[in-house]
This record gives sequence, structure tokens and C-alpha cells, in this order.
Amino acid sequence: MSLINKNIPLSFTFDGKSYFGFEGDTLASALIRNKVRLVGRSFKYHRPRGIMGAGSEEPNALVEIHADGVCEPNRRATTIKLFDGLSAKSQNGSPSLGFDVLAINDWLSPFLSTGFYYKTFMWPKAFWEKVYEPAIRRAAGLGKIIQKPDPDSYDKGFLHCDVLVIGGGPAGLQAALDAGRVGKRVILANDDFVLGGRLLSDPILINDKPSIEWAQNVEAELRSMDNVRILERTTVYGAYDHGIFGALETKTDEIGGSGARMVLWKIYSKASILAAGATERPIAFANNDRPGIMLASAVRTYQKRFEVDPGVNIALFSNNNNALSTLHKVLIDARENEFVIDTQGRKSLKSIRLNDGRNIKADCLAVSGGWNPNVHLTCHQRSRPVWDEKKSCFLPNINSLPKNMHVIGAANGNFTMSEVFESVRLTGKALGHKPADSPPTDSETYEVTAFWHVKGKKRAWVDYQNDVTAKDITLAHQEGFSSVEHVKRYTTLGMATDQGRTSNVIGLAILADATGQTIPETGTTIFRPPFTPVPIGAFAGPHKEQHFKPTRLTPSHKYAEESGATFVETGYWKRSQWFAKEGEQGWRDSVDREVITTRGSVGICDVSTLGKIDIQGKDAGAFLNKVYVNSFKLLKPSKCRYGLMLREDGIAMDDGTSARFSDTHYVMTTTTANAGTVFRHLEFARQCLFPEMDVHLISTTEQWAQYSVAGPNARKLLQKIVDPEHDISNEAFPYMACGQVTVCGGTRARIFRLSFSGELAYEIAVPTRYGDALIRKLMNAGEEFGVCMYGTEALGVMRIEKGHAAGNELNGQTTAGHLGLGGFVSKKKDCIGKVLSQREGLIADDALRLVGFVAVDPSDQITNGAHFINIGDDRIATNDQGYMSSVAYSPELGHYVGLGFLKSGANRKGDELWAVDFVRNHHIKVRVVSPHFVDPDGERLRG
Amino acid sequence: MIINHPLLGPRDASEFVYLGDASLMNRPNPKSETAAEDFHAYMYLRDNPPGEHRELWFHEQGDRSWLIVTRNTLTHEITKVELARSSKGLIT
Amino acid sequence: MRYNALQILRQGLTGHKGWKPAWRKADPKPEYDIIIVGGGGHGLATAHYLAKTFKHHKVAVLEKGWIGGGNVGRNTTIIRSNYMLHENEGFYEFSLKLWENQERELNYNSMVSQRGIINLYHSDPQRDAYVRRGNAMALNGADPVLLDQAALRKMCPFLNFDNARFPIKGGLMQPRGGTVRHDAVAWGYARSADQQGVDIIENCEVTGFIINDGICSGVETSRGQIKASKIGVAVAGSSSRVMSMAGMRLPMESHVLQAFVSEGLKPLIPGVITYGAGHFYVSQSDKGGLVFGGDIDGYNSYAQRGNLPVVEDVCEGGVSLMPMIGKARLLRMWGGIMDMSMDGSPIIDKTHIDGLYFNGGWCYGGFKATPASGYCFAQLIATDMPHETAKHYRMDRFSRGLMIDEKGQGAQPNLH
Amino acid sequence: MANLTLQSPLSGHSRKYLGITLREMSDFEIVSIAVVNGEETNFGKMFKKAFDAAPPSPATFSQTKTGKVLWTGQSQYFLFQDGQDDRLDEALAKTFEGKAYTTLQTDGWAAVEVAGSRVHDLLERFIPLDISHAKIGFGARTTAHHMSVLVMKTSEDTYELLTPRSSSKTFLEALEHVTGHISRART
Repeated sequence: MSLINKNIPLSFTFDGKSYFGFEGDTLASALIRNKVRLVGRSFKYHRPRGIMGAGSEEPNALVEIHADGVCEPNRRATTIKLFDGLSAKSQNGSPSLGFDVLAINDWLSPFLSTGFYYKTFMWPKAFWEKVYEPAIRRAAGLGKIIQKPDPDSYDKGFLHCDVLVIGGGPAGLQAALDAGRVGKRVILANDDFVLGGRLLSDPILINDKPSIEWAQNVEAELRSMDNVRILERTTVYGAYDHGIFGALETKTDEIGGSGARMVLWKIYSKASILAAGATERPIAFANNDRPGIMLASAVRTYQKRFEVDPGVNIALFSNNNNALSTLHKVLIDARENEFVIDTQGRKSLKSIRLNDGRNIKADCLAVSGGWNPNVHLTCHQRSRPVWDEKKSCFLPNINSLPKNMHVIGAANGNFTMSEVFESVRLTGKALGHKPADSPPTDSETYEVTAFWHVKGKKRAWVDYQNDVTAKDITLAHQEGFSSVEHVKRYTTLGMATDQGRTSNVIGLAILADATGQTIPETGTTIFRPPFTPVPIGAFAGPHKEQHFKPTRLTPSHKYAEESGATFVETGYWKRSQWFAKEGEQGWRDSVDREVITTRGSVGICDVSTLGKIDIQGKDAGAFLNKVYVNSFKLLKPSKCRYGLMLREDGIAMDDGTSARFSDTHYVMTTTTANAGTVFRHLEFARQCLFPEMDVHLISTTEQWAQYSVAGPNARKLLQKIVDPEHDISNEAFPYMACGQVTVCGGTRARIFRLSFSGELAYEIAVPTRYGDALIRKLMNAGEEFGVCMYGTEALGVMRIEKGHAAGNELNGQTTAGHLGLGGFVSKKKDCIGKVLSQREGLIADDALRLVGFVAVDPSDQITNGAHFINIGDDRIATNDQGYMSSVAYSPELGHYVGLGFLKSGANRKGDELWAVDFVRNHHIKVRVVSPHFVDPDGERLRG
Repeated sequence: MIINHPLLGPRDASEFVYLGDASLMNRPNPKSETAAEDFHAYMYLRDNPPGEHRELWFHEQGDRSWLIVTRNTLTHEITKVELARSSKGLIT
Repeated sequence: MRYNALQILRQGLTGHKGWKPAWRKADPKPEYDIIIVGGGGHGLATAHYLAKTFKHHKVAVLEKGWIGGGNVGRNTTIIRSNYMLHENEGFYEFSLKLWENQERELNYNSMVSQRGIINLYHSDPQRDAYVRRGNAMALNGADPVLLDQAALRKMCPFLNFDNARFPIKGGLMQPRGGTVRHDAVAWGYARSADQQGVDIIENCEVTGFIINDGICSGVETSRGQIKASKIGVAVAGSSSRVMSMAGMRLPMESHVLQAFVSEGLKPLIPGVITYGAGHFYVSQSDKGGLVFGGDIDGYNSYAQRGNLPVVEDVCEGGVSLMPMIGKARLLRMWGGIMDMSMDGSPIIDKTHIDGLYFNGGWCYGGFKATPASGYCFAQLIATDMPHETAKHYRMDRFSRGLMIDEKGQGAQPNLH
Repeated sequence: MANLTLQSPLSGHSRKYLGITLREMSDFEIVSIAVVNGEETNFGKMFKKAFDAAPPSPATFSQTKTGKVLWTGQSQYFLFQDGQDDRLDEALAKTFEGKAYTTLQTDGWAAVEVAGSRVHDLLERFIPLDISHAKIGFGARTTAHHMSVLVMKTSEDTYELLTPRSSSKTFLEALEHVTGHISRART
């Protein structure tokens, strides 16, 4: 019943050399199987490092996985399931793992004490960015990222359960079984690719048989229940509010496969049972970081589960009885005052020296300083663990656990099997499960005497990966960094990729000893998600490249593509920006043509993206009066009106026209960008401010395909489309009229006399199902007039020529007065924003005002974003007179025109100023003019 | 977070949009002499307590209802959820 | 004791016995001239400038936990002065100039690295908004540079120029922007203030103000009563809680902003990059970790922790902007308490209570403001005259309609 | 002039995978009904008479002879009716004269039916709600992949998903992207 399948050999390479492992191996066990000792270089002193652990706590064996032309850095060799063709490389050693130049730092270590960089590199000033920092940055970092897109794909999912059991060891298996048997919806998440946890390493008997058999029987029963779901290779990395857990399932370690490499699950649980086990901690003693020095539990795991020998002459240095089951030749028992005081063997352990003077040959030293329960998930909501003197470890604080979380097994300090099953039974009772009488198991005991650090002159390593020694911690205290949070930041203890899994508790014990405080008084630093690192790609899931955000297409999108449109992002919409024709060089050629054709004959533009809100109810008119500055109550049916909407702070929020179709039916138009915000604002007014009103809202933005038909021939064109029984002549259908009509032989439609371009214009709308057909009919009908499609660019030119404010002006900083729309504000009625719009700062007479600009020298180009400075003034902030907000080249006038905000602009017509544009290095003189450049009196509109 | 919608039951908070303190429901009387100060306090000043807080959430990706949620800003525990409309005693 | 390479050599050879505590563990005296409430970056900087520039040495900084334990220890370490409104840009440019001289000012290397910051734009209107902002920077003496796509491609070839949902068209760069080792800022100011006689008192929580007939004459603390004629409060996310003890309601909400760091990587990202079409900004620390963040969670919170939707939103933005970082792994996520003001800009002002001064409302821009906030708050407390660049940061600007609203989002803190 | 030809948002898309089928549905109308303040009871009676079914309770839809009606908000419903009639909202306005307001919504939505023995493996990576354990008749609005979605459970392994028409192409691509990870395409 071996967990290694020897008749499935798997080939892999490490640093270019090829080796063999078996199905069931991890990369780490396979390296040990092939006697590979040196696997990495430490971060600061580049000391040679070997495999230390057997799970996610591993601080040393970090490798790069290479495939598909990309590489995955900082992967723990201990958690990579070996697959055929795996190509791994060591990190942080240059030119090679064996010969690393930066190992020189190890010899310079007296001068590279903790925090040295805060005390130097300050002279000469420019050297920091030029010399010192680049050198530090090149030496820093571990693995590398190749600058190519991540070829893997990831999914995201949502799971719901009554009970989430976290951890597939003995405690988790039994708890899942008890819950499953009473029909609870159970999810059991296990981060390893085999269930069993501690049972895979320790020689424990259950029902007098090897405990792995018990585990496999439980697994079989769990798999037979359809109310239980086992998530393999799934790490629950974070506990969030209200029973939500974040979990990452690894489907495969192979890069670039066809399916999802990983699935990021959000698990909604009514209750959770943390059975995450515990992590063994080492002991700090001189040169305790040589390859071959490992955690005792890891040595057992390689011996039992992976059937490989981490060493021939194995010594065991332990302060507790649990480690004694590790196969070893020599025991150094800290409880009997035996310590290791030094070790030899730079790239592989050769021998160890004890405090009684003995020098023992050993190629592997198993170390155990006791066990730290994996309390992380209990502390993700600011709970702090509680010190237990007898068990010499921090336990979860049961008074401040996340809601409905229970902790069982070693994660709760239950280190013996009888304690494990007792904790499962108690928790099962509390949750109404059916706890079977726990299976008989041998009578384990756990005695530990706290023993953290063998004091001595030579360096004793605490944080293997960040190279933090015991001396660094005492030095930090000496320099006044005595809080555990200060020590962490000043020494970088516990800030590496293993987040101090094996070093934090030792570090704070050494700090407590130095400060004279107790361990509980010293306390722990904050546990933060994720429990183990999660790829940024997994958090992004499928939302990348074109699927980062949805794409919204207009009803005429297909036709626009066929007509050679260039598209532009407008929020999530893709709108046609211009329609390039044969022979046109740049976008200006196309845009000028579109403007000239529209103003000269007729042009058509898709305006479906503007927000459309259907407003119905007896109090619809009164409601609009509350949200718009001008009055709508008296607007007659079949009429439209321009409306300006303020935020409650008096600043302009959005504008648009509203059409009244009957006493109780209006259709409001909003800008494309603010459609969502306005709808939310109206629902707030309706439900929270004026709930007594009978008014109902629903969006019809996507229900209607709406096209603007503008230009002198607009009416002639539309008369070929609108069925004859509907008279759309100027007399019968004047400016700002609206109506329900039919087109093309009876198809339902709506028509409005609205114009943003300033031309004679209608907007015609049909249900979107007919949108594609209508645009083709309209363009066909317009051929005799030389009709063209015009895009957002041409629309922009025309609305600027007319002086209409748009998004650039409605930028959330301007009032009705600033926009020159003060006249619209009805004096009589209240509306949202009315009171606060009268504050002194908003109505000051020198406030900014929207005005028009032309270049003094007509051949000059006006640039958007320039600031105005009075001629003769210094070009400094205190002399700033305002800024240019919209600019366009007017084909009709033959020069650039601009809109902008100018201090007391209303009474500065004719003034000349500097428009300074440092960023484009383009400063020109401009003259203040009326913002209505073309057809200032609006005759065309009413033609 | 999870908001237990009075009509639809528990829903992930990512379906909602947060506005702010429920005091925004009590728009001052624009005709009172102290309207300027009342609107200033209404619009700009907040208790912003570290503890229980009545706040407004909009179920944008759900039934488009405005909810008043009573939530502890230190622990995020939610103790009460009511429909904003019915909190004004209008409809059940 | 001076810090320099020689000192490191001498101590290295003598077993480091000579290093002294960076600041004394002072016990509270019954009275000071000035009390600063809050031992974060702004409070410590205020104490430093009060002593060094304005010659006030009988000063105490009261910190309820350990100094640097608040937002100064929980941000993404970015410094810049690329604001659009003059009421802000003058102040942040003054701050950046102070950053550029910080090593000499404090004899402490907080690793001020001016490797540049680039704000990407993805449309013509967004480009023009950045031009307006760049020109406002230039008018205040800052250094805007407009990059078109070709220039950007050369500097950051790893950006997603080919298959992005929102095309990357260029960026506004500030070469003098960059990052600073945030913890070192608090320690540097603490050490310098301490050397000039300022008492830094940790584990000392203010539990009340002593106010009678409109005059504040001291505070009650967890370590006894302390009198002073002037009290400056600089407690960021705790502003509303602390000022409510003086009977004041503030134009502010406290929100959680999450920040993230990846595992250490070889050099990958030169300076600071912010995404214009999603909530994501990133820089790489000297130790090799990608330090990144995005938007606040959006609901009031003092929990100093956030929830998953923002983590996913930020990573979606990151991977869409630079597809390579999908392979980097998120190592740690944390959250601070942001004092989000009603227009996105801070307040450095007297209050209606004589002797009580307030500094807060920094949203998520407080770190880059640390030196100037300290200097201006010190000047206001010492001389009762606001510093030229901070004179607009008034408490009454909202009632007078003089909001300083960079993003134009109005009186809704979670939109700034 | 020939009438305007109409187009369904996903042009009748249909695809089979191992254990999952995706199929566009388009031969129906949707009308939004909003009850006049205070007329809830009268409306309930009129509704029963017109459709011999009571208006559905929150988070459910009820079948009618000609389709179904989904609860979409307080005093608000979506009425689905088989067949083609782009003036159905006007007809219903008369039926509920003075008791409710109606708005045509058909063209704002695209509908995809997902079904099959492995449909729940797909939906657990797509819809955040606990729908695999919901009863038949469950109907609610939520989000999927940053898009709005109305989901209705019509049988133990058949669901109708409605999403805004303008982004329906993105919606279908997202759905097929995930389905491709779970099962192999057969047509």
C-alpha cells in the first residue's frame, strides 16, 4: 500500500541535469532520491541551502519551473507534484548554483548587519539611483519572470456548503465523515495531493493497522456520499467576512495545458472546521543552515511516505518526544542539556559538534524544536493567538474566532491522536454531527520543553530565507526596535516567501529573552492572507486580454465594420470614431469630410449608447422637477426639453433631453458615460427621498436602436423612411417635438426633433431587433443626397462648433453658472443641488466660465489642456486664469476652435491671452469669443 | 461580505453599490431659514463611527432596491438589513 | 551618533556594541509646550520640524501603539507631485522637494528612489486630461513629460500593447516621482526629533481632551493627564473617533485600502506605473517584491482588512496591463484605515476650539505628503499662520463652496 | 417597402458538449410591468384573471399558459410571452389600465439555455448563487463575469440565462471558454 508507484518512472531535469523519480514523488523527494543536496542560495548572504521541510513551510528549496518559453519563479520543490518532462532550475545563484559570486556577502557579513542600509548609501546624493540602488536591486529578488504573457488559463468559481472542513489529515477526515453521515453538505479541502496529513509520515496505528489504511477507508466512504465534496490540491488561503473563504485548487503543475491550470474558489460556508494541522519548528544554533539539516518530521516523511533516505548517518536534535520516531543513529536530547553548538560542511553537512565536546559524523541532522499549530485562518480577522506554556506554542484564541469557525486537531494544539479524535467528537456534538466513537489508536503522548536558541558567538539562523540571525534580533532590540512589529520590519524576519512559518515563533522567543518580557507579552505579528502565495493570474481568472471587461456593441456595429469604421472605447461600448474612405490619409481627412457632408447635405450617427430611462407614473413630472434644475411638469406630451441635473452639492452631474409621450410617460436621455450613475441616483431619489411619489423607472438603453439623421436634407431622407401617414414637416413636427410613428411599412418607431450637431436633425429609434435593418435602409435612402455615416469625432467637432458642453466640461467640478447654463435654473422650485449651488465659492463673480477661443494667428493649432495666462504675467500657478477643455478643427471656419473655462469669462470677450502648453511645448496667443462658432442663432435647427 | 436581503436572502456584497451613511435619507427642508447650514451638515459631516453604522447599499445587480444595512465597521458584522423604502413607513 | 559608512566599519569590527537606540523610550511628563497626538509619519514629521525649524523642543508625540504602526507602515510607498488643482499641486511639489533632501535633513537613508512614475492613458480625452494636469504641474515647478506610445514601448516593453481590451496610447510621466522605504521614514523622523529633545511616548492612548470654555489645555491619556497650550491631532484614519472626543463631526469617512506584495523577483519593473483603465498601480521594491494596489473596498471600515472582490479587481487590472505578472505570486495582502475626505483633499487647520489643531483627510495620498504635512502643520501650530502651499486646506471650505475636488466626484468619500 | 427584417442577438447559436448543451432562445417577448403605488391587490386580482396564476413571489417565476412571469423587484415583474409581438407592452397597458405601467424589454436581452448532466460543473464556475440546490421555479438577477444575468431554473438540469443584448457576444464567449475547460465540444 505504498504511496510511490515505482512502475511509473518520471524523468525531470534540475539545472540541466536529468534524473528520474516516480509517480507520487514531489520534486523535493525526487531530488533526495537522486542524492541532490544543494538546491538554492539564500537571499542576502547567498549561503548554500538544501531541502529543509516536506510541505508548504519550505524556506530553501525554491526553484523555477520552465516550459513553453516562460518560467514560474519561487516554486517550493516540496509542493510540486512530479510530472514527466518537468524542467526545474535553481534560483539566486550566478553564474551557477555551485559557484555563486555573491557568496562574498557571507564573508562581509559583519558589515552587513541588520538595517545597515538605513545608515549608509547617503553620500554622494546622485549615487543612490545611479550606483547603489541598481546594485542592490540586481542582487535582490529570487526567481525571475520572463517578459512574455502567462500562457496558463485560470477559472473562478463559487461553492456553497453547510460545513467547510479545512485540512485532510486525521482530524479533517473524521470531522468530514461525521458531518457527511448526518446529511450535511460538506466540502473537505486538502492542500496535498494525497489525503492523510500527518498519517503519511508518522508510524501511527489505527484499529491496529497502519493509519494510512484507515485514511483510505474514510476517503472511500466520503467519496460514496454525494453530499460530500473532496477538493484535492486545494489550499484554503483566506478567511473573509461572513463565512466566505478563498481557496485555490491546483489542477496541474504543467504549464500551458488546454484546461484551467487552477480554479480560484469562493466558498460560502455556514460553518467551518479548521483542521490545518501544525508546522514543526527548528532550533537556532551555530551554522544550522547547511544542506542536510532538516526538520525531523520532514525526515520521517521522506523515509516513510516517499521511501527515500535523506541521509545515511542521521543525527536527531530534539526538545520533545514526538520526534523520536524519526529513524536516527545519534540522539542529541535538549531535555537532557545536550545541544549542537556548531556544524561543518559548506555545501553538504559533514559533522556536528556538541556542547559536551563530542564531534559526530553526520550527513543529515533532523531537528525538532516542537510544533506550531497552523492558526493563520483563525487570525485573518485581527484575532491574536494565545500562548500555551505547557505545549510551548500559540493556540487559536477561541474567544475571537471568525464567526462559526471551530478548530480541531493539531491546529488546536491536539498533538496526540486521542486528543485529535476527542476534539473532533466535541466539535461534532456542537454542530449536530453524528460523532462515531473514535477509532482505537496507540497511546501517544507529547512532552516538550521550550528550547529556542543555543547561544554562541557564531551566527545562528532564524529566518533561513531572508538570512536573519539571532544576533540580528538582539541588535534590533539594542537599537530601540523592541516591539515585535518593529523587529519584523527592521530585520525582515518573517517577510520572505514562507512568511516566517518556521521562524516567527523562534524569533519572538529570542526577542522576549533579550527584552526580559514573556513570550505572551511579546506577542505575534499580524497573520495576513494568503496562507500560501497565490498566482496573480489565478486572482485574475479568465478576466484578461479581451475579456478583462465586457464589450458592448451598438446595433449598427456590423454595418459600421462593413463600412470601414475605426472604433473607440467609450466606457465598455465600442463606438465608431470615424469612417475612413479610399484615399483618405489621416483621420482628419475622414472627420472633415464627415462634418462637411453632414453640414452640407446629411449625415447619420448611431446614438444608441446614450442612456435611455423609461419613467412612468402619475408623479413622473413632479419627480423630474426634483432632479432637474429646470421645470418639466408643464412640458406637454409629444414635446422634449433639455435638462441639467445637479448633484446635491450643486455641481453639474449630467444633462440630456427628456421626451414626454403621455401624461404619465417620459423617456429621459443621459450621457453614455453617466447612464449607470444617473439611474442609481434616480432610484435613490425615488426610493429614499420621495418614496410617496408614484413613479417607476426602468432602463431602455438597449431596447431601442437610435440614429441621429442631421443636415439640411435630413427631413427629405426621413420622409422616405417614415410611413406617409406621419407628417414630419417643420410645421407639424417642429424643433423639440417627439412622436410614436411607423417606418418602412408599419414597423414601430419613435422620432424626436433633437440636434446635438446644431443642424436640422431628427433622431429615429426602432426596437433593436430592427436596428441593423434600419441603418441599411437609412443609408440606402440617403444615397441620392450623398449621405455619410459620421462618428464620435465628427460629432465632437460639430458640438464644439455649436458651443455645447460635453463630458470634458461636465467633469464634476463645474456648476450651471460655470457652464453658462445659469439661465436654465428655475427660480421658483427646489431641486436636488439647488441650496448648496448658492454657496459663495460657486457663484463668485470671478469664477470660471465656459467661453469660446480662437487662435490670434488663425494658422496656429489650439491644443487641449493648455492653461491661460494674461499677457505680461509670469507663467506661474497664482496667475492661472483657467484651462482649455475641448478643441477641434472647424472645416467650415477653416481654423481651430476651442472651448475652455476662464476666470470671469463672461465679461472678457475680445481679450487676448497666452494659452501655455508646457507638456507639448506649444504656447500660442488666443482670443476670447462666443462659444457659438457656427449658426449662433440656431436657424438651421428650426429650419 | 454577505448582505441578507429582506426579500431575496443572502447575497454577496459585490452585487451591491455602497453610498454612505443612512443619514442621507433625511434630506433637510430647503425652505427653512437654516437651509444652508442644514444642507452643509447633511452633505458633508459624518459620525463615521468605529462600531455600529447604519448605511445605504443599492442592489444594482439584483432587484434595484435601496437597503439600510446596520453593520459594525470594526468587525463588519451585519446585524440588520431593511428596505430603505419601507423604513419610511410607507409600504410593508 | 552619526550614521555613515565609517560608523558601520567601526561597529562591524567591534561586534556592534556601540549602536544606540534610535529614539528614547520616553515617559510622559505632566506638561509640554506642544503635544502631537499620533506617532505616524505626519505626527513625527511635525515634531521634527517643530524642533528643527521652529525651535520648539518641549514637545511630546503620543502614540497609542508603536510608532509607524499606522498607515505609514501600510502603504505602497509612492511619492509624486502630479496633481491637477493648484490648491494641491503646490503643496505636493513642496513635499517632493523636501523628500529630495531627506537623507541630509535626517541623516537617515529612507531610500528615496526617484525612478519615475507613469500614469497611462487609453483615450484622447484621457490624454487631454493628463495634459491639463501636466501643465498645472509645470506652473508649480514640477516636471511633467508626455509619453506617446512609441516612447512608452521603449521604456516598458512588457506592457500589453498588442491585445489589450483598452489600448495603451501613452502616459504622463513625472521623472522625479518614485518610492521611499516607508518604515524608515517614521524611524528617521523619530530619531531626529528625539535627538532634538522631543519625547516620543509609545503605548500612550489619548482618551479625552481637557476643554473648558472653548480652550483646550491638555489631554487625558492611558498613562495619565498631560497639559499643553497647543495640541495638534494627526491620526489619519482615527480622525473622526479622536475629534469626536472634542465634540467635533468631520467631513470624513474612514475606509479600508488594501495593498499587496508579491514574492521577491529579479528586477522587472523600473519605476511606478498606474493603469488608466482599471484599478491597478505597481512598483518593485529594492528587495524584489512587486508592491501593488488599486481601489478602496468602498464601505466604511476600521477593520484594517479588506475583502476578495477588490483583490480580484486589482489582479484583473494588473494581468490585463502586464500579462507577464500572472506568473508572479501574491505573497501578502494587508489593509490600512484611509481618512477619506469629502473632496479627496486634506485639512490642515485650526479648529473652533482654541489651542486645538487638526491635520487629516489624506485619503490614500498621505504617504507622499508626509514631509510637507509635517512642515506645514508645525508652522501652523508654531506661528498660527498657514504655510503658503497649505493655506487652502481649510475646515470651512465645504460650507464656503471652495471644495478642492481633483476627480470631480463630489461629496462621496468612497469615489475619491 | 418590405418590412425591416429582425435579427436575434446571437444569430441562433447552438452547440453541444459532452454533458452540456448551449442554445440561444429568441422566439418570445419580454414586457416589464410596474404596479401603480397602492394598487398591488387590485393588480393581483387582474393578473390572476389574465394569466390564471398569481404574481410570483421574490426570487421566483411562475409559468403561465403563454410563457412565464418573473419577479424582478418590489411591485415589478418581467412577463415572458412566446411568439413575436413588438407592441405587446401597449396591449398589456390596456389590460392593466390604471393598475400598472408596461415597458417593452425584449430587445434589451439575449437568452441562452444551458442544460445537460454536467450543467452544474459549468454553472459553479459562472453563477455565484447556490442554484444547483435551488428549486425549479427559482429566478433571480445577479452578475457573471462582470455582466448582468437573469437566471431561471426551468428543470433539474436546465437553466435560462438572460444577459444584456449589447454584451451578449462577450457573455457567450465567456460561457464557452469555461465550458471548454470542463468538457470537450462535440459539434
